[in-house]
Order: sequence, then C-alpha cells, then structure tokens
Amino acid sequence: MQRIGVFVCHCGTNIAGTVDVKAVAEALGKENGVVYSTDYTYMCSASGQQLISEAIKEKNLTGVVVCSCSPRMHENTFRKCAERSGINPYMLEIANIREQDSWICKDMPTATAKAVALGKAAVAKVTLNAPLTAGETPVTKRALVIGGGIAGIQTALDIAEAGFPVDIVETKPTIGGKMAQLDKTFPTLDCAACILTPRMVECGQHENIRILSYSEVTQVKGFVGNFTVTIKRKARYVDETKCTGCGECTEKCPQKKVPNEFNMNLDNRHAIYIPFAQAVPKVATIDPDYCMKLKDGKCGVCSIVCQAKAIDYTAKDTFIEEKYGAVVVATGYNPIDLSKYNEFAYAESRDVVSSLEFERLMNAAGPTGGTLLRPSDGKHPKTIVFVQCVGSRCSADAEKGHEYCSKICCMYTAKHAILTRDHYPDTECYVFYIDVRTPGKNFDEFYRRAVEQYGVHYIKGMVGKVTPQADGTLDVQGSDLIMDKQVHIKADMVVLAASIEADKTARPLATMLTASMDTNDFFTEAHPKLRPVESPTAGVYLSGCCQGPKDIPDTVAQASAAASKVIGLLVKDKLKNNPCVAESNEDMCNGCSQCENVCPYGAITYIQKDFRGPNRTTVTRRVAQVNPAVCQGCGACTVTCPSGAMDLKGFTNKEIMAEVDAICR
Amino acid sequence: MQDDKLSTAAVRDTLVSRASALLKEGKVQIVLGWRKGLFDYDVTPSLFTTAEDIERNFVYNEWCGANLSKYLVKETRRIETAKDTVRTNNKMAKAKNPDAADAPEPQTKILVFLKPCDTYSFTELLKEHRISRDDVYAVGVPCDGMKDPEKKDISERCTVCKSKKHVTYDELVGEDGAVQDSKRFDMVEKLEAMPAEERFAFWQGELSRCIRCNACRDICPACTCEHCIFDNPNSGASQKVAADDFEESMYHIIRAWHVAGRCTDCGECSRVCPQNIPLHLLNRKFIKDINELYGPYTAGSDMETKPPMLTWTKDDAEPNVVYTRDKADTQGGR
Amino acid sequence: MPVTEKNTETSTGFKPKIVAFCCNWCSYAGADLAGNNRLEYPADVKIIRIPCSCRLNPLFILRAFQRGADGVILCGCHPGDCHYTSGNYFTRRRMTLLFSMLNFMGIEKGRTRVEWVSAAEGAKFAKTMRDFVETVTKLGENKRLEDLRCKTTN
Amino acid sequence: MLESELAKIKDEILSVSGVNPRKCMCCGKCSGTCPSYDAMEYHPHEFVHMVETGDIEPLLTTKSLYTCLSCFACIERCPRQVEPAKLVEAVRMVVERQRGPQHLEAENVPGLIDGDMPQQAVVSAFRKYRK
Repeated sequence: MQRIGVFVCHCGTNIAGTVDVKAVAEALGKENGVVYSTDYTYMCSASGQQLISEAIKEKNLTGVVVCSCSPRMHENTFRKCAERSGINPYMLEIANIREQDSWICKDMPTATAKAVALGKAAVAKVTLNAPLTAGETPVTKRALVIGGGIAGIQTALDIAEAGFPVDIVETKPTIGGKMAQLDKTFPTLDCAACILTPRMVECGQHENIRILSYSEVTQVKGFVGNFTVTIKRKARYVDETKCTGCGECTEKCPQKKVPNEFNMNLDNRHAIYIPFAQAVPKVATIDPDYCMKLKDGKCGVCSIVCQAKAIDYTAKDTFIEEKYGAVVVATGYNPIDLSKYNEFAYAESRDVVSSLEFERLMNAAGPTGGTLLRPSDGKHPKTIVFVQCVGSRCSADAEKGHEYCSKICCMYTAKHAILTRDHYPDTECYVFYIDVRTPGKNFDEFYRRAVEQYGVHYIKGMVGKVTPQADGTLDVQGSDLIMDKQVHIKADMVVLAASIEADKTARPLATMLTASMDTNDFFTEAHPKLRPVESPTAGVYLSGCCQGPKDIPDTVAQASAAASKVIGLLVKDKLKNNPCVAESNEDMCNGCSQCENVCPYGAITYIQKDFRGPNRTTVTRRVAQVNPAVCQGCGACTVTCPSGAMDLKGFTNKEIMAEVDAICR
Repeated sequence: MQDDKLSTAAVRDTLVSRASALLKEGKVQIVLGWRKGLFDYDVTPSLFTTAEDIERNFVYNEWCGANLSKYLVKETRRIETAKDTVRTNNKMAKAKNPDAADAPEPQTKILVFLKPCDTYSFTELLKEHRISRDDVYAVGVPCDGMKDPEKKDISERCTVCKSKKHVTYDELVGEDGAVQDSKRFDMVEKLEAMPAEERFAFWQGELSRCIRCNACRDICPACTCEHCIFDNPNSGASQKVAADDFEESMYHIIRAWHVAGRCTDCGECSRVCPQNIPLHLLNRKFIKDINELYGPYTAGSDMETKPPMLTWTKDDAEPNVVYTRDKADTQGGR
Repeated sequence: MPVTEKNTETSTGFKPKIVAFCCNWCSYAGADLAGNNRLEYPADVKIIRIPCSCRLNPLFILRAFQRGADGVILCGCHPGDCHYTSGNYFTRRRMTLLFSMLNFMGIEKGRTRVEWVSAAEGAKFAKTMRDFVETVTKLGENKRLEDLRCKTTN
Repeated sequence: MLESELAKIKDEILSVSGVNPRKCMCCGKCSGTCPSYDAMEYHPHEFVHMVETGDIEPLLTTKSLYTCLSCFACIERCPRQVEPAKLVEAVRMVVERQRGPQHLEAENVPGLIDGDMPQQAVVSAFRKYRK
C-alpha cells in the first residue's frame, strides 16, 4: 500500500486567492493511501521543498502529490526534490490547480471543488505509479558527415578540432562540392578556390578526419549515439594508397572524349581523371563508362605509364561498416534541369547558359581559361542578358520549377554582371528581375554598385521568349514593366539564374535515417526557430543547403552550429533515455505487428522467443520488443494493440483510467 | 436448389478422396474439416487423422457454415511447439554432450478446407503472423451459400456474399469465383438513416439481450489475442459478466474497434450468437466507414496492403465529418 | 426512481462532468496559456495529460462515460505539427471511426469532440471549452451511457 | 458605372475565367511573351492588375480585347499559373453578353479581313464571337 503525501501550494494569492487551499488539503487528506496532507505559501521555494523532503523522510512516504502550478513549470523542480529525499522522481505527480483552475475560474467554491477533483486524480495516479529509472546507452564517439561540400568540410573540421574522429562520405572523387566550381564569391569578390582549397587540404591532412570519397551511404541502422552505417566504396580502379596524383596517366589516356562534369560539360576530360588541380584526395579515378580497357579490354595505357603501380582494373565495389554517435547531413543542392524551358531556348542554343555554367566560363581554371567567350563560336559576347527567377517562385501547381525563392540568385547575378562589366567594359549587361532580394550584410550595397558604379541595366520585368537568330545572336523578348513596353534585346549570350533544388540523394537518405523532409525534399528542422540545425530524429543534424537554399556565409554558420551540436552529443559518455517509454508484455503479445506499423521511430522489432509451455514443452512465439533508447513515448502502439500487451510506462492504461475514474467520481 | 445439393454432394466426395489421398501420401497428417452430428444441420468443425474416419464422418453440405481458419492458430501452434521442444531438447543434449545425436523434428502438416470467405480470414491471420503457413495445406472449396439452422434457410451473410474468390490456397476444388458487389451495407444504411433515438432504441434492444457468453469473441478469427483484455484482471478493463447496461455496449464497441480494419466480415459472430444479436452490423459499420473515408479496403484480400488503421494521409477527414455528413438528424452536434 | 432524481437535478441548474484529454506538447500548453492569460472557461472541464493525442485509447472515453462523464473532448497538436511527427494522424482516423460508431449506436453527437489546439492558442482552448460545455449542458445529463450503479453508490 | 455594377462584373469575370489574379507576382512574363503586345492598349499583366484592382471599365471598351490572339503563350509560361489569356477571354465574354445576340456573322468576316491579318486571328475570331 502506498503512503502518499499531498502538498497544496498557495502560490501567494495566485492559487489561494480563488482556491480554499486548506479545504483542498483536508479533502485530499481523506483519500485512500494519503497519510499526510498540508499546504504552504510557496512550495517551489527552498523552504517549500524543505517541507516536502522532510515529510517524505519523517512520514516515510512512497508517493507525493503536489497541487500547484503546471507540471510544465515545476515538475522537474519537485521531482528533483523527491529524488534528493530518497524516493523515485516518477512517484511524484502534480495537480495543476493554478493555470487550469485558479486562473480560469473566479468563483471560490467551484475552483476549490475542481482543485479537489484534480488532486484526487493525481492521488489515484500516484497510487498506481511504479518507480521508473531512465536507461542509459553508451555513445560512439565518432561522427559521420554525409557530403563533402563546404558545409560538410566546415562541420568535419570543427568536430575534428574538438578532438573527435570524423568520416566524410562524398559521392564524387573529390571533396569541395559546388563551391570548388565557383569563380568569385559575393559580396567581397574574393576567389572561391583561394578560400576553399586550404580548408580542403586541412581536411585531407587532419589526423581526426577520414575522407571516404567516391563513396555512398547504403544503409543506416541504430539510433542516436549508436548508428551503424554501411558505406559503399565505389571501385575507382586506382589504389588510393599508392596513387601520387602525378597526373601522368590522365595525360596519356587516349580516351579524350568524356564530358567534363566539373566544367558543367562545357569541355572534355580523359577517361582516367583528377577532377581539378586542387582535388582532395588528389587521386586519379577511372570512369568505367568510357575507359576502353574496362569496356572492351583493349588499351591499358594508364597502368603502363603509372610509376606507382596504382592502377587495378579488377577493382570491385567494396562495402565497409562503421559505428557513429552522430550523423550530419550535408548533401547540398543542384541547379534544376533547364531543358524544360523551351521559351528560353536553353536546349536549342549553346549561348543560353545556366549561372553555374557561366561561373565556369568566368573561371581561370575553366574551359576558356577565364576569358569570357561564348560557347557557340568562342567570340567575345558584347551583350549579355541575365534572367532571374528561372524555376523559382513558381506556383505549387506549376509542373516545372519550385515554389520557393532560391535566395542566392539575385546576388550571384549581380556578381556576374559586375565581373563582366569589370573585365569587359565594352560588354553590356541587362538583368531582368521580378524583385531584387538582397537581405544580407553588404548585399544591397553590392547590388547598388552593380547599377551605379558598373552601369548594369536592371529591367523590372521578365523575359518571355528567347529566339536564336540566323546571325548567331539571340533575340530576347521581354517586358519592361516600368516603361510599360515590350523590349527586344539583341544578345550574344543569355544567362539563366536557375532555381536550386535539394540533391537527388537526399530523399533516399532521409528514408534511411527516418528523418523527415518537406515537400521540396529539404530536410525539416526539429524546430524551425529554436532547433534549426537538428533533425527531429535524434542524433541527425543538418548542415547547409540540404535544409534549404543558402549562400556560403549562412552555410558555414549552420555547418559550425551543427558541429557544435554534434560535439555536445559526443562529449557525453552515456545518454539518459526517457523512462516513459512503451513496454511490451511478452506473455500477452500476439506478435501481430500492428504496433510495429504505427511506430514513427522504428523502435519496435519482433523476435522469436522461447517460452516454457506446459509439461516441459518449448513454445517459440513471435513477440514485440521495444528499444527504450529509440522509443520516444508517444503511445501510438499502446492503442493499436488489441490485447493491451503494449503499455506506456508513466502513462499506463490503468493509471489513466484511474484518473478518469477519480475525476468522474 | 436440388442440383445445388447434388453438386455439394459431389464436392463432398472429391474432398473426401483428396483428403484420404493426401493422408495416404503422407503429404498431411491431420485434416481439419466438418464432422456430421445427430441431425443433418448440426455439423461441427473437427480434426480427422484417418481415411476411415473421414470416409464415415466427414461432411460438406449447406450446413457447413463454420469458418475453420481460426482453429489453425491453435493447431499450427501445437505443431510448431512439438518442433521447438525437440529443438531445445537437442540443444540441451548437445550442451551436456557435444556429440549427442539430434533427435529428428516431427514433421506435421495440417490440411484445411476453406470456403471463399474463410480464405479471407486465413489470409488476414497469415498477415498477422498468427498461423505458420508451412504447417498448412489449404484446399479451397466452392460455396453456394450456407444455411442458418434456425431459419432452415440460406443465412443472411450468404445472401450478401462479398466474394466467391479464394484468396490463398494450395489447391482448389472446382472453379474459382470472383469478388461480387454485394448489398451487405444495406442494413447499416437503413440504421444510419434512422433518427438517433431509434438507433439507440434498436441497439439497446439488441444488446440488452447479450448474456456475455463471449461466443462472438471466441469464434471470431480476428479475436486471437493470447489474452483478451476483458479477461485480464491486470488490463484494468476486465469484465467477466456485464454488470450493467453500459458494459454490454462497451464490450461490443471495443470488440468491434479492436477488429476494425482486420475484420473480414465473415459473419461468424452473428452466426454463433445464442441471442441472435446482429453483431456483424457493428463490424460492417466500421468497414463501410473505412471504405468511404479512406478508400475501399477488404481485410484479408492480400498480404501486402497496409491496413487502414495503421496508416494515414495528410488530408484525412476530420473527426467531426461524422457529425456533419448526415444532415438528416441534427440533435446535439456542432 | 433514479430517473425522477435526475430530472429534478437537471431542472436545478445541471453542471456537466467534462473530461478533457490534452496532449502534453500542444494542447496542455495551450490550456496553460489560457490560464496565464486569465481566460475564463467552465471549471467543469477537468484535464488529463497524455503524451500525445494518439495515446488516447477509445477505452478511456467509454470508461469516462461509464463512470458518469457527460462529455469527453480530446485536444492535440494540429495535424502536421505532432511532436511525434505522425501521432495525431492516427488519432484522427481512430477518433473519426469511434465517433461514427457511437453516433451509429445512437449516442448524441456533441458529447464527444476532437479539437486541434496549439501551444499558442490559449484563446482557442478557452473558447472551445466554453463552447463544448454549452453544447453538453444543452444535451443535459448523459442518460444514455452512464453507469447507474456508480451514480447511486456515490 | 456604379461601384456595385463593377463589383458584379468583376465577380462574373473571375467566375467565368476561374482565374485568381491574386496569384500574380507581377513578374510581367506574360507581357514579355505576348506576340501582339504592341497592338494592345492594355497588356496581359495590366489586365490581371486592373481586374484585381476593380479598374475594369476601361477594359470593357478597349480594342485590346480583340487584339489578343488567344495564343495562350502567357498561360503556357506564367510561372504562377495566373492564366491572363483566360481573363482577357472572360472580359471579352462579359462584353459580348452585354452586347446581346448580334454576333459576328460568318459571311461578314471576309469584308473585315485585311491582307496582313494573321490567319490565327481569323480562326480565333470565330472562337470568340461564336460564343
């Protein structure tokens, strides 16, 4: 039999003003199992807690009911107090007689009656409560970063600096991501490579960082602190440990007709290649789709020229399994496919390019060696038209494009225009804009410079049609809403500010991680305001554009934020679990799998378990098992279970029904 | 009717010969079928182990309404237990003496005859892992509708037969039928159309007759809980007998609720009810609602489809749809 | 005998017994907010805290009615905002079917309700409760589901 | 014209066209794309704007109604699916309805055609006036 103590708080006049606390204490004192009942002005005060803890000891109470403010306010306070006084914190319940009684009801008798009812419910619950102890799970002190762009790099470096080992998994042969393809960065116009490559090298040399390039995550098992991840290391046919990156093979390789994805396919590379000069790891990779040796056994030049004997045509995909405490998603973005936009003649004319292609055309390491030439005939463009919001800000029901604003286009378009005007003052730049969005430090100043200092023509309006002309120029037909006229511009190049979208690998990855995503395939945050770098799934963190369009400063900021969250997790040796989790009674479990189907966390698994049957038989039955470290205690399973085998600790069927009975008495 | 009888007689003989054959071949060791009783209409589900017994006592006729699928839960459990026991004994023997010889695991298979509607229950039970498929040899048998011993005429559930298709089987006797569009929801609709008072009176009238014999639960192929909450003192909801007019309704609502989305509408609950309470109407109500609100779904029609109660869509109807959709009766409500 | 008893009771200003189940993350917080803003609603509403609206077993609702509650209301996070991502979607289906069944058995509508109340909607919580109590008061004492024994022995 | 009448006409236009002009984000792509822009007094984006603001009277009398070729380029390309051409069409219908039954007769058409009128215009003329 429980020995329950009831403590009614006045909260000054907050409660006592409308509730006759003495009467409540007296009424509850008469309840079954209540051996002590009293009231006090401020239960949460030091002396109030003193009162409780003394009563617990003197009256050797087994359960405590505090009639006070909302449990959301002081449940922890009082549970800690109970724990200090030697009883299990979960043997304490709170009757909310302030927010849900004295503050919503002016009439004293009524409020008092309700307070008593709520008190009785709490007593009834405590009577059935069982002590609960939070389980603990060890934390694997190793982090996985998925994606090796600037976001992944920054996160990895920060975690590594804090002294924890980190693996970066990157699908491409090198880390660096999109930023490595950029020419300059806005609004400072410093060179992207110059600021990125040192960080890449740092990653490559850091003793705590392992780069798994040319690899993919294929399976994720486990939960916060204890993920087990299977990583596919795609065969690169070059031994990373031996290859020195001398580049001899890439020179000699006879297969020269491979579209160079690093240059947005604006030029070609060899079948064996190193994506770019500052690649990390600086190791060659053979492209199996083009290598003549791999396709029809002839050739083999690279293996001949390779001093290091690194070439291995027999290499196969290998799978490695690793344990991690935390997973950071940094899968980044891609520009949308523009071929759908017939009106811009993107598929028709090589001189209509996407902004990322334009970046390569401006880039010293690009296909044109940094001199701006138009792809079709390699002539200097005299007139360039920039079109903004291509595929951004479309209505939800539009089949091409996205509903959101891609955030970075306004700024990089201004950057492109400025750079063009700066290098080639004789080239006219026109920018068709709907709005110019420049929220950011020195952003609007930058845009104004484009207009005022560099004389870029900004036209409020949209391009309706681009028509390639016989003379190789492009007729750009658009509207000038301020002049209220339709304009035709004879352009040499058109640059489309393509909307950016989440990487294709993000969706399957989210499924593997049971992390939630929005309709645009961007990862959702645990809380849009207060927990922006965590996924709702514990132990999974978000870095960079996988969570939404971002520019470099925002990305790096979020990357470091994610890193700090990961560090905060990894410094812990053990994780305390929420003790109010589901528990299945194996004797009653039918093994019907219904609970498994409604569990949002995959916390429930089924095992074949041996039971002792009558007269020395063994009955092997399928029974549910809850992983207390994964279960979050929502209780969905308890309702779907017909036999009542599945119950929720701290909110058991009997406890809740006891409350119901007490209230209806 | 006449030639129906003939055909069932013919069917009976094929079933008998198949059963005996399979027993002789050793394909199966046990046969689950229908045993004839004193009068032609009292037919009981029963186990047969010898060809002779089958020859003499096995019947298949218009009185074989009983759905045999549920018995497989216990029977396959028994078969598995025998295996498991040997397995553990072997393990223990090995533990004592590493080179102890393994005793062979007993190989038993049970033959079961399933009418089309029974195959739905069978499939649903497989879906919920209540039957181990490997232990069962299922023979689909044709059905022209079964009779109600009291009415001495075709029973209600067969007049609105939902399907003559066998969902799961190893072997089929006769031609397979197709899913039929049945009028089985007519009565539910009729009740829905009544004013609330009349509906209440109707159910009060029906359920007050309930004697809590639990026959509906014990026969129900969806009610296969290891331990029913209504029998379990620790569930906090145990009710041995109905203590008041409320508990009958409570028991029946909760039972219908527990089988919602799992009930195949086999109609056994109503068949066995000694008080002739139309319990199947409660289940049909849920089935009808599910079909209307969450798209057509027939429990036991396949192994893959996720049951409606275990899934959801972002634009499901809000609960008050219940109160807004039938404008007819406006009392209470919002 | 108890019938007449009840009639008099209703005539002398009947006060309904209302059980409100609130999910811990949104609605219970919403109820607290209503209190913080001193928004009045009838004290007949007694709140039981559950972790998520999907924890509400139909058994609890029937139990409440059996023990003499006159109305039961469930409040949870708005669909899509569930703290456990999908809990209230299950709730929505379960309650829809349960209410439909109760309605089918002739129990007055309006004695049961589901409302989505976020942690920020204190005003909505108070209004909902006022509204619900009014509805149930109009319906009068729960004659159809109540457990007569419990009444008389109390 | 009275406020109330205009309001009625606006509702009619919106219901006939099924267009929600509030979806417009004023990018001007419709006018950027319109092949008969220069022949129009009020341009597609203006139609949308004027209907939304209720400034409908000038639209009822403008020649632009008949210079729209109903080529639906603006519908095709509008990023927000506002579908300006449907709006123009709807205004046209309103006018036609007010005008009553005297529609364009097929036999009168040849007289109205001048050499450089695009064939498409003739076709769409029938599409319009046969309503």
